[in-house]
Amino acid sequence: QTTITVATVNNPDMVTMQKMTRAFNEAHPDIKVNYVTLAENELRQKITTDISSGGGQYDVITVSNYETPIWAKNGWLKAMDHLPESYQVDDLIPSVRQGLSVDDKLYALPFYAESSMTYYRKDLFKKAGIEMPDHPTWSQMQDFAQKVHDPKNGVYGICLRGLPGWGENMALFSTMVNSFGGRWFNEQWEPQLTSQQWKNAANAYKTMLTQYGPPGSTSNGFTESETLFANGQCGMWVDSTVAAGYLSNPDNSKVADQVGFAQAPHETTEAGSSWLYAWALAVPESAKKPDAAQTFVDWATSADYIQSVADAHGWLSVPPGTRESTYESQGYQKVAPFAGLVEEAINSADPEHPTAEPVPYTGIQFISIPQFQAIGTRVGQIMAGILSGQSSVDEGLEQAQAFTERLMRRAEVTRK
Amino acid sequence: MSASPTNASPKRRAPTRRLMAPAVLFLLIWMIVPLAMTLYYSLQDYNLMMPDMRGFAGFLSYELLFTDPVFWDALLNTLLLVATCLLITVVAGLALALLFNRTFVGRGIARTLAISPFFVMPVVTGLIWKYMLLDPVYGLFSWVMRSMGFEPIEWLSSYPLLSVVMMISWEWTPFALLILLTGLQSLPEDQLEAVRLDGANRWQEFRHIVLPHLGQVLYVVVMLESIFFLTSFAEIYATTSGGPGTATTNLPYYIYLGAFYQYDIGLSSAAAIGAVVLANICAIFLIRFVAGNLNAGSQR
Amino acid sequence: MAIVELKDVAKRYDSMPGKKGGEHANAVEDFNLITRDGEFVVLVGPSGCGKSTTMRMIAGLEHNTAGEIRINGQDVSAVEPRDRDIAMVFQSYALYPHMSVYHNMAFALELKKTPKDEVKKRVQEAAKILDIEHLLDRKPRALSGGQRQRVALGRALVRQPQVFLMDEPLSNLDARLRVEMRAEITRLHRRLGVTTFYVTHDQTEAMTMGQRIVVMRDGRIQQIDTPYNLYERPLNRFVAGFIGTPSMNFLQADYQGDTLRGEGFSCSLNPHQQAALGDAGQRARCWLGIRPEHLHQADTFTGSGRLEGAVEVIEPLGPVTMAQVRIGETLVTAQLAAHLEVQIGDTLALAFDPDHVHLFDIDSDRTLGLETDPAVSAQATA
Amino acid sequence: MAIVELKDVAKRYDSMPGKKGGEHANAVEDFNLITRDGEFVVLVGPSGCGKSTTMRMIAGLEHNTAGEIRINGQDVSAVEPRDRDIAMVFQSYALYPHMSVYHNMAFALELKKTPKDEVKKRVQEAAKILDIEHLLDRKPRALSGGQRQRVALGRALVRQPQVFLMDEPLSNLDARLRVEMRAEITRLHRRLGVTTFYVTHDQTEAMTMGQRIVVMRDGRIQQIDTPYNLYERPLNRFVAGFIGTPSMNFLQADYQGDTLRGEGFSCSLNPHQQAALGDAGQRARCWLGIRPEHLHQADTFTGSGRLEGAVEVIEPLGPVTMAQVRIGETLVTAQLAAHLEVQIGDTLALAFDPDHVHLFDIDSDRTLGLETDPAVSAQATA
Amino acid sequence: MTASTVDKTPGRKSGAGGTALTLLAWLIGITMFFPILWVVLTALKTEQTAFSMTPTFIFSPTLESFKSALAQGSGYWHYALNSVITALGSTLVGLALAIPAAYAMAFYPSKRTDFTLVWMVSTKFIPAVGVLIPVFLVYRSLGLLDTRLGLTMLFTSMNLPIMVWMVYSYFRDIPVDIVEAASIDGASTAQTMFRVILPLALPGLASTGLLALILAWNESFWSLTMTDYHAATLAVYTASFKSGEGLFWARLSAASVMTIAPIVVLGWFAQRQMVRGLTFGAVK
Ligand SMILES: Nc1ncnc2c1ncn2[C@@H]1O[C@H](COP(=O)(O)OP(=O)(O)OP(=O)(O)O)[C@@H](O)[C@H]1O
Ligand SMILES: Nc1ncnc2c1ncn2[C@@H]1O[C@H](COP(=O)(O)OP(=O)(O)OP(=O)(O)O)[C@@H](O)[C@H]1O
Ligand SMILES: [Mg+2]
Ligand SMILES: [Mg+2]
Repeated sequence: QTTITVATVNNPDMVTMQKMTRAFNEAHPDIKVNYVTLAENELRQKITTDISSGGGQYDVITVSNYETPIWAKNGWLKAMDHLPESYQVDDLIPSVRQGLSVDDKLYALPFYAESSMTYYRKDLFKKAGIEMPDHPTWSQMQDFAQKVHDPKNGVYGICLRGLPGWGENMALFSTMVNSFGGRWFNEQWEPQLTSQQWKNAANAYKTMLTQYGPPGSTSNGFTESETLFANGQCGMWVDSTVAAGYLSNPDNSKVADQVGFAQAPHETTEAGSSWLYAWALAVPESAKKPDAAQTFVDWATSADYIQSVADAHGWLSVPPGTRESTYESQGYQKVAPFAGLVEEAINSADPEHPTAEPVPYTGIQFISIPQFQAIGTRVGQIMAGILSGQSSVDEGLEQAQAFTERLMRRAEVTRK
Repeated sequence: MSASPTNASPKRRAPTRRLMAPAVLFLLIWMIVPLAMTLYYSLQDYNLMMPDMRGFAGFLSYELLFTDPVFWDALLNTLLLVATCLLITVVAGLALALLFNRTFVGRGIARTLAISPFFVMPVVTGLIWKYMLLDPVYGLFSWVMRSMGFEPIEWLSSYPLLSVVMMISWEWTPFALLILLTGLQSLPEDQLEAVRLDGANRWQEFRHIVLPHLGQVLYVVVMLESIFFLTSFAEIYATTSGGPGTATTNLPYYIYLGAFYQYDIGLSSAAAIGAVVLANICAIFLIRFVAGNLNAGSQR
Repeated sequence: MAIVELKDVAKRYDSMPGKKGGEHANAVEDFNLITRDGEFVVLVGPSGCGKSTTMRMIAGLEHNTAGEIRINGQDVSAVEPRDRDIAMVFQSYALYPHMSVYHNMAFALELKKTPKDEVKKRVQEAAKILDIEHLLDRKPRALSGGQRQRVALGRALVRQPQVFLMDEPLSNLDARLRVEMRAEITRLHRRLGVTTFYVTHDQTEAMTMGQRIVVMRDGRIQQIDTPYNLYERPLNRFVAGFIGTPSMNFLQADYQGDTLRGEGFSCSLNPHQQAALGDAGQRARCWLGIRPEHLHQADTFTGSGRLEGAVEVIEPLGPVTMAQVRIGETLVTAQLAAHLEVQIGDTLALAFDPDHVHLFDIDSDRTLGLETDPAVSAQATA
Repeated sequence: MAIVELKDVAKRYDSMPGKKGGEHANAVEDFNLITRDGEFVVLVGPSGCGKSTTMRMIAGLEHNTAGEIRINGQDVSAVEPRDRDIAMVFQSYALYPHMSVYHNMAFALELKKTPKDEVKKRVQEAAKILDIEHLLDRKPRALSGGQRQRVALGRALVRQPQVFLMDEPLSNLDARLRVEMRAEITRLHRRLGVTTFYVTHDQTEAMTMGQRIVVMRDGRIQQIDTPYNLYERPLNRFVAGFIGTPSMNFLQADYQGDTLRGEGFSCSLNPHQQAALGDAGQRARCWLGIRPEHLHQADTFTGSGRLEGAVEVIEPLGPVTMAQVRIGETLVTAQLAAHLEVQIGDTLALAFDPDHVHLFDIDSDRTLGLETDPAVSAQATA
Repeated sequence: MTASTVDKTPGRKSGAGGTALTLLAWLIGITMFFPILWVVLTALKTEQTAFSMTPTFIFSPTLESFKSALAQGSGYWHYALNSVITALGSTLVGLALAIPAAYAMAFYPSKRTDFTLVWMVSTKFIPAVGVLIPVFLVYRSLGLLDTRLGLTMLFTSMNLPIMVWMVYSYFRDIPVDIVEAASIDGASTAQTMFRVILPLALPGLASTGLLALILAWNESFWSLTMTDYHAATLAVYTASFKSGEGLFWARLSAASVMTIAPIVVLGWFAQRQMVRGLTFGAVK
């Protein structure tokens, strides 16, 4: 009997996975699974500490498509190159698969993936006499927001992530910058944060949130916004595709029957207007039980797993965004009217070309370099500062630029 | 009171050594090892995400640290936080201690209620405040404001540092209360009696007898709270994440960002050393200026 | 400057056990006293008899469980100690440990916003009287026992309150200093005329300082009277024995007509004494009390009032010598001339003047032959 | 059961200020004393003279800053207080506040693993002597001052140590109890023969209990001698004035041949005194010391040794009356008969026996006419 | 000194002012406690009622959240056991180390005492995050990661300076004479400590112990990084109820309540120990 330790985030899909472990045990009675379940920040912190020091405490770790390439390059992850035939690698959605690969070699298997999209309230739009196009622009969004904004009745025109963090407000804001034609770096790796495109994006972001957004939007991340929307307090919301199922479920949502879906807004370009994020399972090089770990990872990301979740908990509970077979399944299409939209969003997200102009990096709402977490976090804080009026857009972006430059310089100095 | 053995004679130092050795050794190890390692790393290039690039970096980390405007913001925030929280908790704690030192109906229960916030985990404290009290939509505070016909205040974005101060004060006032209350309990009654016969009113009684007697305990409270406030992290982590902007980034949070977002152990070690230096400056300040006055009340 | 009135005052401590093993239930009971304005009242009594408790009730530090305390006619039960304008020397000193000697003494004055100069003058003055001028900068912890006590005394002396309460203020001082302090306190009392309550175990202090002395026992007043009367006319055997050092000797005696007979002695009574004994009715026994200073060596004397016994203890005390002589079952103390030429074991003959003896009821211990009822007398002198 | 030896012992407190304002620099200085085995040594001296400090050094609670302390020949500087087998009555009592009176007293015995019965027996016994049997279950805070002191004493009495140290153990007790306790302690000392150091301010205690008395002043020994010798042959004016209550009167006088003349009096000297004064050389002035008890009323007497002055104070003390009479600039105290028939302001004539006077050097205050040098004498008697 | 209490003295009978102060004390107590009460109420709500714009005070309580917080898989008892062991262990070890040290410093002070005290407390000046990596590396090489022993030692080192300080300050309130009396009575250092000093300092020791216990119990940074499962404490348990997605507030509240309940209950009992000081009547 071997025991493996699985470090995972505390998101609903992972909780489902823990519930499904019995099924795994039936198939593999010789492997016992221990879970270490934490919220995202704590988990990342733990895993990073462990893996960077070769601690070997975990056999399976949960990583995103952000760190997978970086860690793979550092030689910390085992390559997934002995997948059995039954795994059907080709069933994985290409953009997701690509995001988890380095030199076409998979280093982590996707557990679920998401993109971003627009949610809106059909009833409010009807009342305001407007209609949401399938591919709205940010200018239109602002316009709509103004029209449905009705704070007296507890309805705010638009909810957007304002909570600082590279995975919080910066995920959204990066896509905004992308669609306004801005980029993080030019091809010489020079930061471009004070460009006009950035300023436009920032102004739009600020205007929408401060004028038509809910109060205190700098504390609103995904969860908080989701709550607001489910409570019927947002006219529109641009965020992760995983919320779709939740919002459509009358158990959770007061507005289940009034949610409308559209693609994430763009402005001057559609490139990079919707993000791509995947939670994946990987096996660290330092894992003590790599074989058992591999077995577990294969199981948890397989099509069979999706099928058995569907059997046990219904199709709405399956982890989305990883396999084309999911979207082809009748059952899924039946309960998820948004399925097509999501598949389209994920498929169209191209990490190699996140904006109109060429860039030296990959990644849409992040850049696959180690410094990005720090940069994203700092810039996210600055954006929050802009929202709360601590600095103007210009000042803020200058600070952001300066910080990014410093950090890049530090990396160069270190490199020498 | 009594004539105390002011001189420690040689023969009496023997038990002193023996008694102190375990604690001192234990702490010595616990201090020296991490401190030495931190000092060492602060002079190294050490980025968790770049395992290949290690080596001696000289004072580069310090240079980067001191040229980082955020560091100075963090420093200022740290001092602000410590100063305001100290002021609030000590004053409020003292007032509450006096209030709860009286005998009244159900004193035990009321006292327990007042002390309870200290039992709550700091992270949970952060969450409670963020979601249940300060949230501009769902928070209790804004509900109260709204039902009184005011616009709710966006605490965490408009007054971020104040919000953190409120949280920390809520959590730590009970600490001051608890310690000061035990201190009050050991006030010799005959001194109170004497001062009353000397014609002192309540305030004078407090000012000239109670306060000096509490000196030692007050000193402990100030010292310990300074440490906790200097290193407060969880409340900020759980609510504002140091923002908006740098409004609530204090040194520990700054170090945290350095270690787990930049993965730059060199830089965060340098910042840690900076925090130690700062704390020691505070300590010297406390000892010099505060201890002299507060210690006066000790019995010996 | 104040008339203090205690009426039926009693005190029972919460934590006091009941009437167990002969213990009295109340620390103070039925305390009645009205001082004259500016009187100097001394409280004496065996250790634990309730002196401090009485003082503390007057000060307001302890709440009387029964009765009433009035100062200048006003019932003070609702008056806080701080508003009673009383200065007290605590038996336990109760110095402020964090203040220098100077500030300990100056504190009460400073609280009253006395001008600095005035404070300084008064503290210096008191310190000079108490011979602690050189200690003014020290903290109490660096003082000897007697020095602390003097600071405690000084703290009261600098004030000019309505009432002084002094609880054994000189007990830890040497004889010489005590004599000086005694004189100083008397002088101060004369000058300021402040009503003063003074507890002491020192007979000399009690006798010389007190205008009236309250003798207490087990929480109850035994007698309130002038020093002279206490000595000459104690109301009962307890007071007689308590006042005067060494104490009065007590011998049991039978009387028959005009003669009193005890083990080894007999004496004839004067008519007054006969009358007193006659009053006592049938009983043929009584207590005979003789003070040691009324016994003298009487080798050759054989008349009325002669005692004889073996010497058991000899204490040469400088000016006089104390001898303890066994008479029957009693050890009788006599105060004799300094250079007594007897050895332990020698037989010594003693004589007393029958006019100087005291007679007490064998059961009630009351003095026989006093014109007035003790209780009435206590009130009358008040 | 132990010989205690102090050699050149001195103590200086860290916190003591320097020789400022006439203050002595050391709390104790040049202390030399060797006790006999089982001796009862009494320490007396003005408040603050270093008595407690000396006791504390013997106990090991305070480290002597100079000199050597030996117990039974062994240097104890490295011996902890707990290993010195000493029982001490603290001036400040130092009771264990959380223990009942019983446990306060039993504590030392329990630590020595004395059998329970034995402990109980000894505590009961001591409690009986101290009259605190009914208080055994109480905590110290519920006791009166004198009761606390008795507990402190009891804590020592239950033990049978090598050395007893008692620092004013009876100061807060009433006269009667004090006499009893004195007798009990003397009895205990006779029975157990434990070497005892005893601090007291009570002259009677000092004179009756001490086999030798150490008189201290400002940290220095003035004289070590038997009670009798201290009274009769004080080595200097300080000792003469300190021993005896009320204290000796001192008058300045000039001498010429066989006559001594002062303001308002003259007296002729005996040959011995003449020789003493002759020794003092050229100086024509000296101090004349007369004890109050050696002065008597002398209305008609006109011979040598007559004083006359106005009465300023009269203190009737029961058996005797003290009168203070102004002679020139000095107030002379006289111990007179009980029923003195004079008023304040009257002129009173006093007489003294010239053989009972003491003569002191005007500058050094040393007694004139003593055969030996004071310092040598102190050592010699030791 | 006497045994009378402040309130017994005349004129101190609580009048109108006293009643007002009593009410104030109660009001403050309730206000301070309110957020905690709110968490308890929230834990009894459904996730949906937990979040609403007008707070609901009256609702039909549900134990759902508690059920899931206590469910088999949550491992509550495992975490709770770890918390008890590490918090209690570190408190006891801490007291065992702190009491002798504080005793020595309080009753045999030397010139270095002040320095030692400050030095001890200065060991706490380094923010935990600053030394995380060094400590982590040391722990890994010593095999102390995810062990109760390792965590207990961490907590001990974290709390020791505080405990020394507090115990020291309580010891300083005890008159030295009492210690001297004990040594004259022949008590060894240990006997003096156990039979004289500790009983007298009991209220202080109780609050010190309680404080250390709370700090260790509530410590989350180290527990999160240094443990995974075997030694993981309730702090980790609580953290695992926080989620990036979905509504978790009622569940988190229930978990928080379960986490703080033991320590609150303990605190309620412990504070009874903090009775009036006992040194009255000891010395003159
Ligand atoms: N801790 C101390 N620090 C400084 N000086 C002290 C200290 N303790 C005592 N002294 C001083 O040392 C001298 C001797 O003190 P000690 O207590 O021995 O006097 P004492 O003879 O016992 O007097 P008393 O009869 O008043 O008790 C005094 O002048 C006192 O002020
Ligand atoms: N707090 C208390 N609780 C219970 N009993 C007490 C308390 N204080 C004093 N007593 C008792 O009350 C009685 C009177 O005490 P008080 O202090 O008045 O005596 P005292 O006359 O001053 O004696 P002393 O001369 O010994 O100081 C004593 O028997 C004492 O034991
Ligand atoms: Mg008393
Ligand atoms: Mg003394």
